[in-house]
Amino acid sequence: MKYIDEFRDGPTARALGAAIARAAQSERSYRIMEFCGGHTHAISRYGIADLLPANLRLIHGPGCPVCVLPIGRVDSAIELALQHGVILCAYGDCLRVPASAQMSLQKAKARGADVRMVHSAADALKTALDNPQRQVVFFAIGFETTTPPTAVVIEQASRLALQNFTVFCNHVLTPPAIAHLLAASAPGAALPAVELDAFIGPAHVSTVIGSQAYEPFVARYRKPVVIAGFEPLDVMQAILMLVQQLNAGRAEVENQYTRAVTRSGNLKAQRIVAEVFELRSRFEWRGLGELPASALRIRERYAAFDAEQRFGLLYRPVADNRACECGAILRGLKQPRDCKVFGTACTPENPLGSCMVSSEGACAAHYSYGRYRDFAAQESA
Amino acid sequence: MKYIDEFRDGPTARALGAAIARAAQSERSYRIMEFCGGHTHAISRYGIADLLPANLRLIHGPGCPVCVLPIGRVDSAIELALQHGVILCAYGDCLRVPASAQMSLQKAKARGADVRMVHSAADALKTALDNPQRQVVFFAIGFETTTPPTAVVIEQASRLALQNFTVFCNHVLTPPAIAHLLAASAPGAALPAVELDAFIGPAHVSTVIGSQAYEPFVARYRKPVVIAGFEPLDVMQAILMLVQQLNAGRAEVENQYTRAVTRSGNLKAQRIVAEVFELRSRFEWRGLGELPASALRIRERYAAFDAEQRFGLLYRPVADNRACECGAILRGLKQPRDCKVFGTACTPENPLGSCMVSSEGACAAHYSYGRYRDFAAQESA
Amino acid sequence: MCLAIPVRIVELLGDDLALFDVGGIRKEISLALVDDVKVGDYVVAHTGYAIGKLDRDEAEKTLQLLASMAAGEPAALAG
Amino acid sequence: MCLAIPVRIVELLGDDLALFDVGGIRKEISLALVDDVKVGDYVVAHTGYAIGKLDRDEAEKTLQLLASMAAGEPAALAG
Amino acid sequence: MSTVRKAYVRPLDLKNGRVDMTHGSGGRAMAQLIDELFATSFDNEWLRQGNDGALLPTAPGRLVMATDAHVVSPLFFPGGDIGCLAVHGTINDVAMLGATPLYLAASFILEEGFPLADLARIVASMASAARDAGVPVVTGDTKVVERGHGDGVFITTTGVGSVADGVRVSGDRARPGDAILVSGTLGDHGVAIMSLRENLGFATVVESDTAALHGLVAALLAVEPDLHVLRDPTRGGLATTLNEIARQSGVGMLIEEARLPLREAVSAACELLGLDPLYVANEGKLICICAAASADAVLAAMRAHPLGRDAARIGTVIDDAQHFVQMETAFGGRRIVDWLNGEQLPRIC
Amino acid sequence: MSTVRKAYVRPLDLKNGRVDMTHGSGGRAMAQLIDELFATSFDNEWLRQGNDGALLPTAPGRLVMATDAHVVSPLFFPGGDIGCLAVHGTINDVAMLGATPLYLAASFILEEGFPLADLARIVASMASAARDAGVPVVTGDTKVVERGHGDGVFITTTGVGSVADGVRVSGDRARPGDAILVSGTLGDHGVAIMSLRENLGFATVVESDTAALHGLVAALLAVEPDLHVLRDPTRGGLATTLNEIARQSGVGMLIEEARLPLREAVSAACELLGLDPLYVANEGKLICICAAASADAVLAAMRAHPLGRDAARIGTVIDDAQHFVQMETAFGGRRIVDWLNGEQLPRIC
Ligand code: SF4
Ligand code: SF4
Ligand SMILES: [Mg+2]
Ligand SMILES: [Mg+2]
Ligand SMILES: [Mg+2]
Ligand SMILES: [Mg+2]
Ligand SMILES: [Mg+2]
Ligand SMILES: [Mg+2]
Ligand SMILES: [Mg+2]
Ligand SMILES: [Mg+2]
Ligand SMILES: [Mg+2]
Ligand SMILES: [Mg+2]
Repeated sequence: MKYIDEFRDGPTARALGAAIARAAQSERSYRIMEFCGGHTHAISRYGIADLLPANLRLIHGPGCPVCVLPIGRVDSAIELALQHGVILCAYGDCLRVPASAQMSLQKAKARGADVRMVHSAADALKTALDNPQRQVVFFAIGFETTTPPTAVVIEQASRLALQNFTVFCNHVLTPPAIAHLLAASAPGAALPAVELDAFIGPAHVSTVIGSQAYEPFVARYRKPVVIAGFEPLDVMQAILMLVQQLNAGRAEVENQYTRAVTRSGNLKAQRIVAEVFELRSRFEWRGLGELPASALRIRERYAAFDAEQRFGLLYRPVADNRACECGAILRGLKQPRDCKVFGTACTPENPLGSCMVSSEGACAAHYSYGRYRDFAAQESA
Repeated sequence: MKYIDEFRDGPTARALGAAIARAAQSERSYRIMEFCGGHTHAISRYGIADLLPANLRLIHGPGCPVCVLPIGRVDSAIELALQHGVILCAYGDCLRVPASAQMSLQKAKARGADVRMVHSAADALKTALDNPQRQVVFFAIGFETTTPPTAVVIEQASRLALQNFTVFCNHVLTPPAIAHLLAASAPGAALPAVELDAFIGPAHVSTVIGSQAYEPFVARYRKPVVIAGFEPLDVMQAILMLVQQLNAGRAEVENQYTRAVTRSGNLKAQRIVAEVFELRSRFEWRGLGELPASALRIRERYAAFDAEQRFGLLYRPVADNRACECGAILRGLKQPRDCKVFGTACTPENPLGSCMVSSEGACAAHYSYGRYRDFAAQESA
Repeated sequence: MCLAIPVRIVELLGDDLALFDVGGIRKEISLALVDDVKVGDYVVAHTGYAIGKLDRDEAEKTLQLLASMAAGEPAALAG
Repeated sequence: MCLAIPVRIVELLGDDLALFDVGGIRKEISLALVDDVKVGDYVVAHTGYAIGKLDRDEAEKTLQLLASMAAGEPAALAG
Repeated sequence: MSTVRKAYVRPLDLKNGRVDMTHGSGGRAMAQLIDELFATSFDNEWLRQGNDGALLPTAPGRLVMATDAHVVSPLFFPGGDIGCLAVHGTINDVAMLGATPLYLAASFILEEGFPLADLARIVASMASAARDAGVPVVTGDTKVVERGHGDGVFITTTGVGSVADGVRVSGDRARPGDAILVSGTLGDHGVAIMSLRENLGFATVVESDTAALHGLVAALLAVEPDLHVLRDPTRGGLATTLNEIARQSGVGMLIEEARLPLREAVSAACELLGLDPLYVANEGKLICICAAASADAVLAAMRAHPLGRDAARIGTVIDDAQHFVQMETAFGGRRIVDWLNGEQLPRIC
Repeated sequence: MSTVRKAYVRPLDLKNGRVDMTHGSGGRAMAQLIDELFATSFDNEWLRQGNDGALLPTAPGRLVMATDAHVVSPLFFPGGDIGCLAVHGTINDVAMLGATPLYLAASFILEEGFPLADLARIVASMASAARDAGVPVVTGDTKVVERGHGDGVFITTTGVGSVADGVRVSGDRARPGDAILVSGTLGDHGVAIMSLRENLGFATVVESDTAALHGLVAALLAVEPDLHVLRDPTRGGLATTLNEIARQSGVGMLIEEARLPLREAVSAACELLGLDPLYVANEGKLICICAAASADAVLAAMRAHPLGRDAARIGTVIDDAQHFVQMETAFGGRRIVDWLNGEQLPRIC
C-alpha cells in the first residue's frame, strides 16, 4: 500500500536503529513517552524496542481513548441501552470495555440491549434515519481526530431536525493530558514520577489540531516534542530526532509527520468542532483522575442532540481497582510486570485497570506482544 | 374419558348398525345430510359408513367454519397482518386456509406477518394487553358455538377501553344455511339437487341456540332433524332415529344430544351475543355463494373493536375454481371422486375448492380417510 | 365441527375462571357463559370457555337407550 | 490510536462523498472535513471521514530523509 | 525483579453468566467454554485428543451414519430436555438400522445471551445420557449466533455405528404378511412438549418418552436377527412413519385401532386440542416389522425389556399398489391413516 | 364410475416459494422438500436407501469423525456460499487428521420464510462441492424454526474418514525443531465475508479461499507419511491455531512475519478496519508441521498442488515452557502472537 509499506521497511529500520544507537550518548539515559496508543501499538507490534539501545526507554502514555474512558461513562452507555431501550451505536473498540459489575456493552447486548457496532458516525446517523420509531444514541468517544466526524453528524441531525438522534459525548483533548503528565513528572510535583525527557507527539490528532498546539507547554516545561506518524519508521525517525534534540539541549516542537500534519492543522475541522462543542470544566480520565478543561461537551444550541440531557444521565464515578498500578506505570515509575495482578487477575479478557483495556494500553500491549520477555528475563536470571 | 369413551364403543356400534339395517326398508333410500363438519369427521374417522346399509346415504354438509370462509375474507386477514402490520391472532384451523395467489396466513407468516396462533379468544385479548404498543386483531371465525367467546372478549375490551384490540368478525349462522340447502333441494328449486330426506342437526351449535331454532324450517320443509352429539354412537343413534321418523312419515325436531342440548339453548350466551352482534344483510359462504341474513357483524356501539371499520377493510370476492364441484357435492348430486381434479390438482395440501380445505370438508374427509375405497371399487370392477 | 368436550370442574378460581380435568389433563376455563357451576360438575368446553353444562342424568339415559337399542330391545327401537 | 490510513481518491460522488482505493479495497468516504479534493489525491481516512490531505511531496521528502539516515549520511543525522 | 506468575483465567460464571459472541470467536473465550464445560462434561479419550476431529479405532462390520438437528422448544420439558433428546434421537436413528451405536459428534449453535446455567444443565444431561447409553461424544463444535438469530441452543448430533453380519434392517424390507409391532404408548413426547406451549399450556402427568433404544434393538435382534424394518416414529408420529415405510417398501398396511397403546392423558390432550395421537411425536418408541412367524417371539422380547413393556402387535403388512396405510377402527369401520398433511396444529373446529 | 387418478403433487415452487413450518413437520411437505430438493441434488446410493441413517460399507483403517456447524452471514459471499463451505469445512477437519474423507452427513436448520430459491442455490453448491470432492452426502436431516428464531439456514455437516496405517497426524505431535508450513495466503475468507457486512461493506477483489483440502493432504502424505500436525486455520486465524497446537504439543513456536503469504487487498482491508490478518479466518488453507528434514520436500509438494501454490515455510517449533507463539517481525523485532482475545472487532483507534 502506497505511503504505508514504505514506512515499514525492515532494513531501513535496522539501519535507523544503528543510527539511534550511535547517536545516543552512552553516559546518559533517554526517557521518552509516546503519548499515543497508536505509537504504543506500533512499538509493540513491530518489536521496535528490540532495535533500541538499552539506555533509551519508551514510556507508554495514556493516549488511547478506550483506555481512558471511565467505568462510569460505560455504565451510562449501558444504562441508555438497557434502561432507556435506545439503539446504542458504538465503535467496535467500545464493545468489550469493562463496566461495573462485570458488564460491558457486549454483555449488555447478550442481555437484550440493542447495541450496534458502527465504523463511522455517519452509520449512527443512518441508523436513526432507518429507525424513525426508535431513539438512537451514538456513543461518541475519541480524541481530536474522532471529534470532527461527530460534529458533522450533529450538525446534519440538526439540519434534518431529527427527533430520535442524540450523541453521548465522551470526546477528550490531548494537550491538557500531556500537560498534566509533564506537570506530574516535573521536579517538585505532588506525585512521585520519573522525569520524562521528551515526548513523541500524536499523529492524527495533530493532523487536526496542528503542531502549534504543543508549542505552549514545550515552552513552559522545556521538553522536546516530535510529532510522528504511526508507522514504525515514523516512530524510529522521531526517536532519532528527539535524541538529537536532547543531545543538543534543544526543546522544540518538531514535526516528523509532515506528510499529514501542518502547523495550523485542519482549520475546517477545527471550525466545525468549535461550532458544536465547548470545553467541559473537568472530566474524569480512567487511570489519571479528573483533569480540568480536558474534554468537550455539546453546546447549548445543540442540546436537543445531547444524550446526557435528553435522558438525564447522572455520572456516577467508579473507583479503579486498588491493586492497579496504572498511575505509576503512566508516570514511568513502574512497568506492567511490577503490578501484582498483571497476567493473573488482570488480563485482556478480564482487565482490572485501564492500561489493560485496549491493546494500546501499556499493560495490554505488554501482555499481548511482549510478556515472553518477562519469562526470558527470569530464565536467564 | 368420562362421557366420551362410552360413546365410542365398537360392539354397541355394530349392534346399532345391525338395528339400523333392520329398520331401514330395503325398498326405499335414505338420503341424510349431516350438516356439521364434526359429524363428517366422526363418520370418516370411525368408518361409520361401513356399518350402514347400502340404501342409506350420508351427504356431507357445509357445516365447517373453515371450509365456508371465503377466500376474500382470508385475503383481508392477510392484508391486516402484512399491510397494516398488526398482530393477527387466529385459531390454528385458519393458518393453512388458502387465500388468493397461493397465500395463506402460514405463508404470510413466513413472509414476515406477525401471526399468532391462539386457542381461545381470551388469548387474543391477552396478547393485546401484553403488547400495548401494537395493534392486535382477533380473526374470529365460527358458528354459533364459537361466537359467544368472541362476544365476551369484545365486551371485556370495551370495559377495559382497550385502544389496540379489534375483532375481524366472520361468525356465521347455521339455520339460514340449512334453510338454503333445504330450499335448494326442494322440488322446483332453481338448482338441480338430490332431494334430502333428513338432517342430522349440529351438536354444540345447538348447545348454544337450542333445538327450538330448527323448528320453523322443519315445519316449512317437512324434513326431520335429529340433533346429535359428535361421538360416533351419537351419530348412529341419530341415524336410527331419522330412519324411524322417515319410516313413520314424521318430520320433527328430535334431540339425541340431550346431555348437552336443551330446547332453548344457553340463554346467557345468546344474550351476550345479541348484545355485541347484529345480523349482516348478506354474507358470502365459500361453496354456497351469498346467503341472506346468514352472518353476524359487530354492533355500532362496539364499532371501536371492529377491525373492518378501524382498518377500512374492503371485501373483494374471489371466484371459486371453475373445475370445483363442491356445489354439486353439497347438494348431493355428486361425490368427491366425480370431480375431475379430486386427488390430482386438488388435495389437502393444495385445495382448489372449499370441501378440500379442512379435514371436515367432504372432499378432504374422503381424501384423508376414505379414498382407498375408490381404488378398491376400481379393482373389483 | 366446534370441537368441544365434556370436562369435569375440579376447582373454582374466582373471576369466572375454573380449573377442569379431563383424563388427567388440567387446564383453565372461563365460566363467563354459564351460571351456577360447582366443583364436580361437567361442562362442555370449547375454545377455553364452558358453553354449556353437561347433564349427567341425560347422559346416563342416552347410554341406557344405546345399550337397549344395541340389545335390539323393541321398546328402544320403537320410533 | 486514531486509526487512519492514506487512501487514494478514485471518484467524486458529489454531496461531499467520494470513493477511495487502498490496495484494491474500495469504499465510500466523506469529504465534509476537507476542501478541494481531486481524483488522484491522497487523504487521511479515519472512521469514514477524510480528516486531512496527504502531502505527497512531503511524503517523498520524509522517505528520502529516512533513506539517507539509514545510509548514515551525516547531513541527515545532523540534529 | 518481580516473579513471573502463571496466567490465571477467571473461571466461567456458570451461575449468572451468559453466552456472548466471544464464546464463538475461536479465541480464548471459546477455548475456555470448551475446556471448562464441554470437555469436562463429556470427558473421554477421544475428546481429550484435542483435535478438530476424533481419531477412532477401526470399526468392525458395515458402518451406519445418522444425523439429526434438535431444535425443540421449550428446551426443558417433563421427562427430559434438548440435551438428552439430542443423544437419544441420533442413537435411535443409528439403532434403527440394526447397528450398535459407537460414537457421537455434537455441534452446538448457541444464541448470544443464552444463560450459561441452562447450557450447563443441558450439557450435563447430554453427558449423562451418553454415559448411560455407553456412546461417547467424541468430537464437537460450538458456534454463537447473534441474539434474535437463534433460539437458545440448537444441537446437531451425528452418530456412527456398526452392523453385525446377518443383520439387514431397512425401511424397504416390509413384505405383505409381516407383522407390525410398536414398542409402547404413542404420543407421549409430543403431548409433554405441547403442555408447555404458550397459549396451549396445560398441566399433565405425561412425560416425554425420550430414551435410547439401542439396547431394546439388541434384545430384539437377539431373538430374531432378520428383523425387516425398525423405525422410530418421531416427527409426524406413527401415521407418517408407517406411510414412509409403506412407500419405501411398496406395500400397504392394515393396523387395528383397538390395539394401539395410548395413555389416557395423551388421548385427553388430543381430544382437547383437536389432534390425532397417531400424528404426535414419540422419542423413545420404535416400530418393528418382522416376519409373522417371529412376531410372537419379538413381541415377547420387547415386553421383557423395560422400554418395551407396553409393546403391542398393531397390524399387518398387506399388498396394496397404492401403499395406503389403512386402519380398522375400534368402532368397526375402516379408514385411511394418511401422511401428515402440513403440520398438526391445534384446532377449535 | 370415474377412473381413479394417481395423486398429483404440485412441485415445490423453487422460484418464489418460501420455507414454512410445514417443511419441518415430518409430513408430506417435508417429504416433498427432501425428495425434490435434497435427494435429487445429493443423489447417491446411500441416500437412495431412504432410511433415517445410511448403511455404508465396512471402512478400512482407523476411523475419523469431525463435525462443524456452519452459521456464516452473509450466506452468499465472493468465492462461495454456506453450502460449499459446509462441505469443505468438515472434509478439511477430517483431512487434518491425515484421513481420507469418505462420507458426509448434513443437517439443515431452516428459518421460516427463507426463500426456496436461495435454499436450492445453496444445496446445488453443496452438492457440487461434495461431488468435486468425491465425498457423498449419505444422510441428512431438516428442521424448520419459526421466523426470528434462526438466520436463514444453518448447516451442520459431519464427516467420517479413514486413516491409512503409518499415518499419525495429531495436534500434539509438534516437536522442537519441526518446520511450520502454511499452504497459501492468509485471511482471504474473513475479508471476503467482512466486505459484505453492513456498516463495514467495501468493494474488493478478494474471494473466500473455501476449498476441500484432502487432495492436498494426500499429496503431502505421499511425500512424507509421517507429517506431525495438520490443521486448518479457520476461526481465530493462523494465530489462534498455532497457539492451540503449541498448547496441545507443549511447545513454543517462532514464525517470521516476512514469510507470511498475504494478499495486498487483505492487508489493506485489515489496515482499514484495524484488524490483524493473523487472526482472520481461512477456509482453504492448512498449517503443516513436519520434521525439518522433510520440510523442503513437503513444501515442494504443496507448491506443486493447485491449492498450495503460495505455500511458505513460515517458522519453526521451539522449546518453550510457556507455549508462546513468537514472531520475528518483518521489521526486525520480536513479539508474541497471542490467542485471539474476545472476538476480533473492527476498530477506529
Ligand atoms: S496489570 Fe492491570 S491492574 Fe496492574 S497496572 Fe496494569 S492495568 Fe492496572
Ligand atoms: S376435489 Fe377440490 S375442486 Fe373438486 S369438488 Fe372437491 S374441493 Fe372442489
Ligand atoms: Mg437422522
Ligand atoms: Mg431422528
Ligand atoms: Mg428416525
Ligand atoms: Mg469446529
Ligand atoms: Mg429468540
Ligand atoms: Mg470440526
Ligand atoms: Mg472446522
Ligand atoms: Mg479445523
Ligand atoms: Mg432426522
Ligand atoms: Mg432473522
